[in-house]
Amino acid sequence: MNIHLTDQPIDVAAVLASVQDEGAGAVNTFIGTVRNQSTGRRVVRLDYEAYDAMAVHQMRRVAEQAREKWPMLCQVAIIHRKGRLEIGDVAVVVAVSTPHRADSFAACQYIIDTIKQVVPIWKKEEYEDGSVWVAAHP
Amino acid sequence: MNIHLTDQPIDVAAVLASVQDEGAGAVNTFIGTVRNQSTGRRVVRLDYEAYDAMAVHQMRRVAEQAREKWPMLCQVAIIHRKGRLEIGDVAVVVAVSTPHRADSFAACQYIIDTIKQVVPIWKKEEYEDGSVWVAAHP
Amino acid sequence: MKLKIALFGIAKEIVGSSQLELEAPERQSVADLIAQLRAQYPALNALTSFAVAVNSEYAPEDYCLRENDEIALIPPVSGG
Amino acid sequence: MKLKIALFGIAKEIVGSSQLELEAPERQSVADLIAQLRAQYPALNALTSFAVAVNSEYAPEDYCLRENDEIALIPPVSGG
Repeated sequence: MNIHLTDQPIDVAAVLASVQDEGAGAVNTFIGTVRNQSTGRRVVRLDYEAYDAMAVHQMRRVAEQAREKWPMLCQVAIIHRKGRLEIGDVAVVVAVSTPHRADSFAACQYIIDTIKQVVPIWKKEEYEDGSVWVAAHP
Repeated sequence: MNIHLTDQPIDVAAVLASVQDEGAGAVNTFIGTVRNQSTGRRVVRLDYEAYDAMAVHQMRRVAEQAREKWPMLCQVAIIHRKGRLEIGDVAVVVAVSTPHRADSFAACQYIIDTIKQVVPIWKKEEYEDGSVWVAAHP
Repeated sequence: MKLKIALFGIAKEIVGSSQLELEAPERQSVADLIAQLRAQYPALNALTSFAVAVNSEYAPEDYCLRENDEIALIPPVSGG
Repeated sequence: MKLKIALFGIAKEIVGSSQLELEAPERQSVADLIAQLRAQYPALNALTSFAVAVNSEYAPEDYCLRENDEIALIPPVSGG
């Protein structure tokens, strides 16, 4: 398992290389990038704050849960960025390899969906006229 | 749309770059690679044969169908390899970018599933003791 | 009329050539062509399925072929 | 006993500090801690939700805190 939290740009090619496996015929990768807008407002940049130790622990847990649900999973990588990000920057990469393709889609989607629910990372969107901690308020 | 059939190794990083879009927050990528086994037999290498003109035409069609089903689709890339491939080589890459993640998974999976049904490309698996045109016989 | 049929994959192996030239009556349908090929090359009957493509599109069985159509026999595909 | 509570994101902004030290009775539950914080910092009540983590795990409300626990307030996460 290749699980990291980093304040440096994510090298997507290196993440893909880390899930290569001769027994895998399928690799599914999800890349989350910074959009230029959010709920209709123009985004200038983002700041990600993380509770580092717990974030890595929870990412590892999500990967382990995926392995329980998809025992055929060959390799898993989860890399999350923190700190300041500009438009187009990669915030998160999830990559999984499996023998067959349907499992790679299902496992990758489970991982990113669960990460968004449980991993203690907080995104502050900066607009031209203010900023908001995403999801903080109803 | 970045749609190609090639007899050269696929540059996955270039494919990913081709679906970058400032309005997209999500990129889903499926990579199909050559496994070291198939239905229990040890695979030595693969040969992909294509009906070139029709294959490219059908890949383009699948991309257009995906765009009709997911109008929010930002960018699509479909690159398929042909010729001789060794274990671990990339046979196909599908990458899509969308504003939100669920659509990226659904569109990418639709594209690869449909490619496997309609694109005139044929895979011959070479084993140590023979070879088989995949799916040719019941 | 004369029809040229491109062959790929296992169909090419069965026929022993990547192209077949057939003499066919005017307005022969795809269904008739398939029947003719099945009779001439019985090994085609063992395939899971096969389709006929005309000008890069899958052709319905009742399509009437023309002399300049780009025709291909499409055995079960296995790309991806 | 003395509890140290790490704060992140909007919770850090509301409290005005990245760490809070509280005097709490022995065996205080997570639920009691949450009630105490809500009373002390009413802006926390406007959040969609918040959880308490102990030693990198989400803690159930009836968990009894200990002095050496690594405690953190977890406002709604928004990673990915």
